Amino acid sequence: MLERFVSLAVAGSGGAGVVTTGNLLLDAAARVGWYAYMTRSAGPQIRGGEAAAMIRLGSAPADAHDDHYDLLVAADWESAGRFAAELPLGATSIVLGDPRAGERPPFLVDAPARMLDLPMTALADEIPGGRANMVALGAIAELIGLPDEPLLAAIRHAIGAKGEAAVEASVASLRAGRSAVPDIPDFPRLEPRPAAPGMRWNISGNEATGLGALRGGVRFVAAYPITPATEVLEWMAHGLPRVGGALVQAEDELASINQIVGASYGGVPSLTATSGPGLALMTESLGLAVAAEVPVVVVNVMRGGPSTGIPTKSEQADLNIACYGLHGDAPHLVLAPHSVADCLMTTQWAVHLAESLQTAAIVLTDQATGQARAVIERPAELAFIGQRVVPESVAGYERYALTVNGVSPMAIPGMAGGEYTADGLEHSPSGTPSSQAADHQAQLDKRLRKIAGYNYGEHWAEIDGDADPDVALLTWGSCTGPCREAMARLRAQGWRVRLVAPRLIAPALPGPMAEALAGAPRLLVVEQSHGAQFLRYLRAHYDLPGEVRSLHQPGPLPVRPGTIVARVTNWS
Amino acid sequence: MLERFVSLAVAGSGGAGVVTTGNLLLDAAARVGWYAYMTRSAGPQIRGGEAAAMIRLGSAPADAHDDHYDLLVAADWESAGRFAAELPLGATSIVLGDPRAGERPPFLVDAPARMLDLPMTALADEIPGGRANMVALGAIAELIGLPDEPLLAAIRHAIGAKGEAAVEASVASLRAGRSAVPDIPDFPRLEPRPAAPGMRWNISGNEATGLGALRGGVRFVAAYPITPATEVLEWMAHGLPRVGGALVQAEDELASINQIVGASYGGVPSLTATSGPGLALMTESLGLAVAAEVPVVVVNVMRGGPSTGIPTKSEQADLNIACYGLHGDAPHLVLAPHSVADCLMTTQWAVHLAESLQTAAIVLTDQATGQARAVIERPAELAFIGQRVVPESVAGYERYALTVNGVSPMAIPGMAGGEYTADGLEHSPSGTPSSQAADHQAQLDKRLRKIAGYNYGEHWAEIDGDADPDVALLTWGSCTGPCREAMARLRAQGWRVRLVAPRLIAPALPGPMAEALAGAPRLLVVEQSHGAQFLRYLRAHYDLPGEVRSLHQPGPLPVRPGTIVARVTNWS
Amino acid sequence: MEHLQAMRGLAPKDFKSDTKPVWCPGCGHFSVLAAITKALAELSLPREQVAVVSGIGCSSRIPAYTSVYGFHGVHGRALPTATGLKLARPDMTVLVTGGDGDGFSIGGNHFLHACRRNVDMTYIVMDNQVYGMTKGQASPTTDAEWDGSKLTPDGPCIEPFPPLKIALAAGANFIARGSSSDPNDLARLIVDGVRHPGFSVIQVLSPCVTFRPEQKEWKKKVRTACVDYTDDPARAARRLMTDDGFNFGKVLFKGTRPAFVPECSDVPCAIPELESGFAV
Amino acid sequence: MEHLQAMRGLAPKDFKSDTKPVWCPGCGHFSVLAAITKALAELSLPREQVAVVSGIGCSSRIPAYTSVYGFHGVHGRALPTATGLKLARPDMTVLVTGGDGDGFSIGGNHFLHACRRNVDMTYIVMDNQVYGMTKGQASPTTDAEWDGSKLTPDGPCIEPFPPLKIALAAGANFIARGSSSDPNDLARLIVDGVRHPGFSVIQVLSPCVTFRPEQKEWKKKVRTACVDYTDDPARAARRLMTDDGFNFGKVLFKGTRPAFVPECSDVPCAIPELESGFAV
Ligand SMILES: Cc1ncc(C[n+]2csc(CCOP(=O)(O)OP(=O)(O)O)c2C)c(N)n1
Ligand SMILES: Cc1ncc(C[n+]2csc(CCOP(=O)(O)OP(=O)(O)O)c2C)c(N)n1
Ligand code: SF4
Ligand code: SF4
Ligand SMILES: [Mg+2]
Ligand SMILES: [Mg+2]
Repeated sequence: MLERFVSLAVAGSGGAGVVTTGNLLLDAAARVGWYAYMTRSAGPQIRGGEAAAMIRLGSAPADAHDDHYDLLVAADWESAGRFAAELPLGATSIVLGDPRAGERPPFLVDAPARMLDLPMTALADEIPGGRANMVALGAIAELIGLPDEPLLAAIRHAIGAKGEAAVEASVASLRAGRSAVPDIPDFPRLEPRPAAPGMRWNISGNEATGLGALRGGVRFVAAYPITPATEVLEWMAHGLPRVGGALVQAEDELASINQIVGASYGGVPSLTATSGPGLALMTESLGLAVAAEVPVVVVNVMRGGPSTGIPTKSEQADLNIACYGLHGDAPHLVLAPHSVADCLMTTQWAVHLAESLQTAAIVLTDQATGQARAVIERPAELAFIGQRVVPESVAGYERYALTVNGVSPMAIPGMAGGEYTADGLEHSPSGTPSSQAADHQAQLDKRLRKIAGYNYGEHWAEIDGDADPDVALLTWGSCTGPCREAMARLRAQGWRVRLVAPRLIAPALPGPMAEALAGAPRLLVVEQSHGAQFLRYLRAHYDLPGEVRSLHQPGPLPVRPGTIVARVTNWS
Repeated sequence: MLERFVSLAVAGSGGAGVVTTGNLLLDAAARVGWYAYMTRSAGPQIRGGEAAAMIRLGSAPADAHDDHYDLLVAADWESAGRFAAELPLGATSIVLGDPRAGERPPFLVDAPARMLDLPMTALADEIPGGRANMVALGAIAELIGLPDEPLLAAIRHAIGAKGEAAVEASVASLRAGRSAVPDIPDFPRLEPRPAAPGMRWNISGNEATGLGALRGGVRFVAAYPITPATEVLEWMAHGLPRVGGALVQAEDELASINQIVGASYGGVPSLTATSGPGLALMTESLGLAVAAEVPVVVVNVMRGGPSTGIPTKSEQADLNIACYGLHGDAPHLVLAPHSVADCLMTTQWAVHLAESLQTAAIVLTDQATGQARAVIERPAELAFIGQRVVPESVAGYERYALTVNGVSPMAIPGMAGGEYTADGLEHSPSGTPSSQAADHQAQLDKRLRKIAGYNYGEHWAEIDGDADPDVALLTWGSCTGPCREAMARLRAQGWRVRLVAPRLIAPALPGPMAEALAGAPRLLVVEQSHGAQFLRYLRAHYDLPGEVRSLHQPGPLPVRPGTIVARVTNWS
Repeated sequence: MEHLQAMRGLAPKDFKSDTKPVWCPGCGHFSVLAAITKALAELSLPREQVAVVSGIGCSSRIPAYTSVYGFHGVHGRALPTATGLKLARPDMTVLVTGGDGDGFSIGGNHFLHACRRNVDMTYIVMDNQVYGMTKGQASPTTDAEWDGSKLTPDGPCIEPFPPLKIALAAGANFIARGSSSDPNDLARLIVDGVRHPGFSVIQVLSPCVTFRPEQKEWKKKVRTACVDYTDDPARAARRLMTDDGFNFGKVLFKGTRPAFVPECSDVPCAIPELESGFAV
Repeated sequence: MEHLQAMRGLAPKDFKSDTKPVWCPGCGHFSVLAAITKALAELSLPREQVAVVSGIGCSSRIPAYTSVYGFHGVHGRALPTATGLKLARPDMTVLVTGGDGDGFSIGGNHFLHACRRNVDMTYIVMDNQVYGMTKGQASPTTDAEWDGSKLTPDGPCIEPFPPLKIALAAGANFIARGSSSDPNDLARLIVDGVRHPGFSVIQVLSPCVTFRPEQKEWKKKVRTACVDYTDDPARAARRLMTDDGFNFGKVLFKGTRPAFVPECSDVPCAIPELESGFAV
């Protein structure tokens, strides 16, 4: 493999500037044509508690962390210790600690890593306005081969407004860090690459989701804040009014889902974003959207459950409620992006599908992807713009007409002659309430038909790897990145591997799935849930070929590529 | 088979006394030692619209309607016509119509039935205070062999308070009906049987549910009215205060579920009852009950869905939301009674299990069973009384201690030294919020273990029929009655058949299920849903043996025994 | 009046659909429907520019009985649905219809926040102090002693909820009471409400003849309010304090708070302009 | 005062748990916690007879920081949870704690109905005019112009919600305002609220120093109210009309409506007695 990666983590207390360090690294990395993936972790304190930034830089895009970190920079031991489980170290890992921080802490005593001193605070103290985190940044830059110029540009971009003195103090701190770090010949270094300006984006999953919605045509959002979905909304609150749309903060999730149903009934593509507890409050009205055939999109950024669970950390355990949480027979769409960049494409596609099929679409992302920040290739334009079938003529118009493909033309308020009443009560084709078995059957058939019979094309899944595999990895969402990496490692060991990650979770597409899995004698289903929700969903809806095994692990720790590799190589 | 049954339907407009006729028949039937099963249907009008009573009387209990009605009594044709799809007639069926009602209506023109005149209104007009529905009742009684005496007792019980004149007018009407009906030699007649007083109960499914809850120990109910669950609550509002409990009408379902969570946290077994839309509003807080380990029981009386759907009619389409509707990994209990009488046993067991396992239990009944009224054998006492494990000592008490069976002793407010905070946030064994992966894993394991590892004994399913079957019928809830009848018919034709109807839907019990289905080369899964929800649930959680076929049909028409027989005999 | 309307355009009957109401004979909601169609005719609105939005209940069935755009949503959520519609489609005239259960019990939070948010729409609540649709349970406006429900056989034992007082406290800017016994008068109030910029609340006494037959007497008890509206909340509050609930036909309070309109650029930019923020 | 309490039994510190609050240094909620523990000591209640119930929010974390029975439920549902507990266990003393978002936004309907239902419990709402826990969005009590949130960058543009006016209109019978700047005073109000039979609402001005740093100035703005409570709702309403939101330390309104207690037989019968109704 020609691509190179380096993994590093920075941990410290609230004031230590950990996140600033991470952001500067990402910005600088983008400027030298690298790619990056960064997640963050924080303690339970609302503000001022400990924080860690976990960063992977590479010559190619990465959608997952490695099994361990090449470098851990600890501003103090206590803060770093809080994240011990999240910061696995390997035999070649380097830990840079401030000698002022005292004794090596218990969690590092048995760690295989190499411990080195970096007098961050002492060096910073020597510089007027100097900062320890900038010293650390300099040390990191030196180790990984990041030149001065992009770092300076990043610093200027971030704090230029504070004046030249602040910039200079930072630069001096950087340089002090560079000189203080010993030469470690075997440390992984990356080569700068020529990068055309603007061809790299620095974007978070939640921002990409918001942008995808806008690109898909969403012009109305109503929502109630909830971690970790709020950034989707914050970005849209900034973006929507600029493109002629609006965002409303609602009194609760019951209001937000019904506001978007009302707005969409009015012809305006609409969306809300929430997380597990909020989604639970929305399912009644999602059923209304399905029955009354009003397109809506709900982005659910998953966090640890059940109940309030672990609000700031990631898990993939809302698959059940997303697929099955509506009462009655209520077929709808469930989609899941598999990376930060894919949040854009999948959300845009979700809007397109919801509008085309006049139904509810749930987009499942998670805290790991939503709050991750990545340096990615500038995304291409996509042709998915929400489009509703409207009546060509209103003569004898019937809102819920029994069409062949199940999609009934939808009159938009303001359209003379199209007046009808949208209804969550079962109805006849005209929309008049009906409790007749025949009407019920006809409308149930129609609502299923339009979704099950639609041609979703190639986008339904990411499929990659070998044609005649020894094993197929079947996964979804943020486990796709680790699976992709596991696949690469397995192939490097001589295995033939296929990766299948459906972007469209519901409806199930038995034909394409059978084709995607054809010839795989072994199938490993990989997911981040305690209850193996994805495996059970697959069993319910697909005939899975070959020997099926499950790797399911709850949050908040990510599923690591090495764990997947081990499960495949120790098949049982 | 020695048991005999007769099926009859009475239809008329709002004022025609259709339901009174049905109720009197049931009461009288009980008095001669018969069993009965009655469902009702009404038009969309809130009051005063058309109504139909569908009744099956027999020498043995019946939990389902037959394929067609032996007798249809129509007070007028228009009303009867509204129920055409619900009132199938066979070649030997009799239709009694009032000659004053005019022409035989379209839906009967092609019907195979025999049409007879019964001048109900004319005969009633001749009697001072006479009533056409009593004339009809007399005619029915004459046809099916129901003697005068129990009918008189039933009438006296129902309207005795109105005075002797009213009773006499009814009796005279009855007699007029008896004499007006022609002799139909091949009409199915039942023999009166000696019946000890009090050994037959006349009870509805919803009442049985309420009684089961009381027997299980429920002493607090909070609820919001919704069709068709309201009668559960009405009966409890009457019963609970008498046994020292209380029922509170809440402002909405969010309030009712949280009120019962609060009451149960206080140590009092608590329940609410609702239907689909209400259940959807409760799932967030059901997740809280699971995570905080507070026992609660939610009875969900299913109606046609999705959304508001068909609120007055039956369907089995809330299985998905009941099993999967909670966000995060939230294992809980789902139970389903399979008959009117079983509502008592299953609800009582649900309370027992919820209390023993400190979790949420959802009891799924449906409109058909809940609003059906049946004459049944007096139910036995059962030993299931809600019982919580409380701490034996409070020294070093930890609310969420990691016990072997997963059940942690629960301190009840008022218990000194047991003070703890119940929490929907993930927590350590002591209950302190924790976002550590290890705590999350331990508590997820514990909450799963207590439910998956419990010994549910024999009650988990109704299992009946042949040891070495040609085919097994796997069904649930109100489809059990039709399946049981289909089994009887198939066995009469020489088939070897087994019936398996789990009362415990979640958790799945792979061992007992494998045993129950062992040896069946063919498996027919029978359910009343459009999306084959039960089949998919089974596929997800069980390895189903043999050739699996699905008979899934949405509501509101019941699944008829003949349809099941036909599916088995025309296997494909 | 009808003649004049006919000259201008549509007559009240043109705003009625062909769907037969499921209501009990004598139900007050019939008159409310008549008042709404009269008001729409009076306002000379084109059918396609009007939407009637509701939740669930007997009263919430109204949309299907009109010939304008209608939305029959879920129980308690009429106001947010209507809010979304109006904010996304400010050109539409939005009426919201419902009952005391839908609006003040399960929908109470949205009622509070609609009064506060002040989106330009007209909310007509048919108050019959009972849940008609579910066959007669106590609602938030039911008397504490009413023992007609099997769910609360000794009465709800809770003081009734004063909807107009709450509306005033929550910041509603147009508060009125009508009665189904006088649909012409009610039509006038609705016209006034629709013309008022912002959120208008009209409580309508509309008897449930089936589950509250004693409400048939209401037509004897109601009286036309003798004073016209005030724009002083303190005075309105005093009036509501002494109100017995049977004064109708007049607007009680009208304020001047501007209607809520979300921020939105008049000259929308193209999406790539927004995207430039992500480029490094 | 503490000395006296210690003689009687438990001191305030005995009502504190060992769990370290997640709050930001300087958060007003610390004082509210102190006031609650002081009040419990003053009331000389045994720990096991007290339960503190909450929803979700920074303020809603309080139960875990006390040493009594606690319930940390879901967002917005503290009041129904507490209602169920109190009705099922009338012997328990029930406090409810939460924030302006939890109580007035998502929980608004329960707030209305709790005021109306009048179950004997004490509701302490820490009002910081912001959603602290979710990092600073506008709450129902936030000023229309506050532009500190990325979700409403031009301000919520909606008039703030007046919680005590709503409480009064909805029928609350004990209405008071406290401030985290004076925990002793607040403790006194809480004691008074707990002793009041029925539902007591105490709004507490409790600054969010992180997302509303300007609220640090509140301690300069607040003033002890100069008049004591009235039992006349009309007078209370007038006072609230002219109130600027910074008068604290006094009960504003106390009514005499009896607390809600559900019907329940003192001499419970056996279940078979009920069953006899089914036998034919
Ligand atoms: C979530 C939910 N809960 C309960 C119901 C049942 N339900 C339907 S209408 C209604 C009350 C209607 O009362 P109101 O709004 O006063 O209207 P009315 O029928 O009196 O006109 C209830 C409780 C429902 N449809 N949905
Ligand atoms: C159903 C649901 N929606 C949203 C959230 C996210 N959330 C948690 S706390 C909170 C607001 C808290 O504000 P407030 O009650 O004022 O408490 P504060 O933090 O200001 O003390 C929100 C929106 C949630 N936990 N659950
Ligand atoms: S039940 Fe009452 S509210 Fe409903 S239609 Fe009949 S009279 Fe009207
Ligand atoms: S965010 Fe605000 S309310 Fe929350 S702990 Fe910090 S200061 Fe207090
Ligand atoms: Mg009503
Ligand atoms: Mg707050």
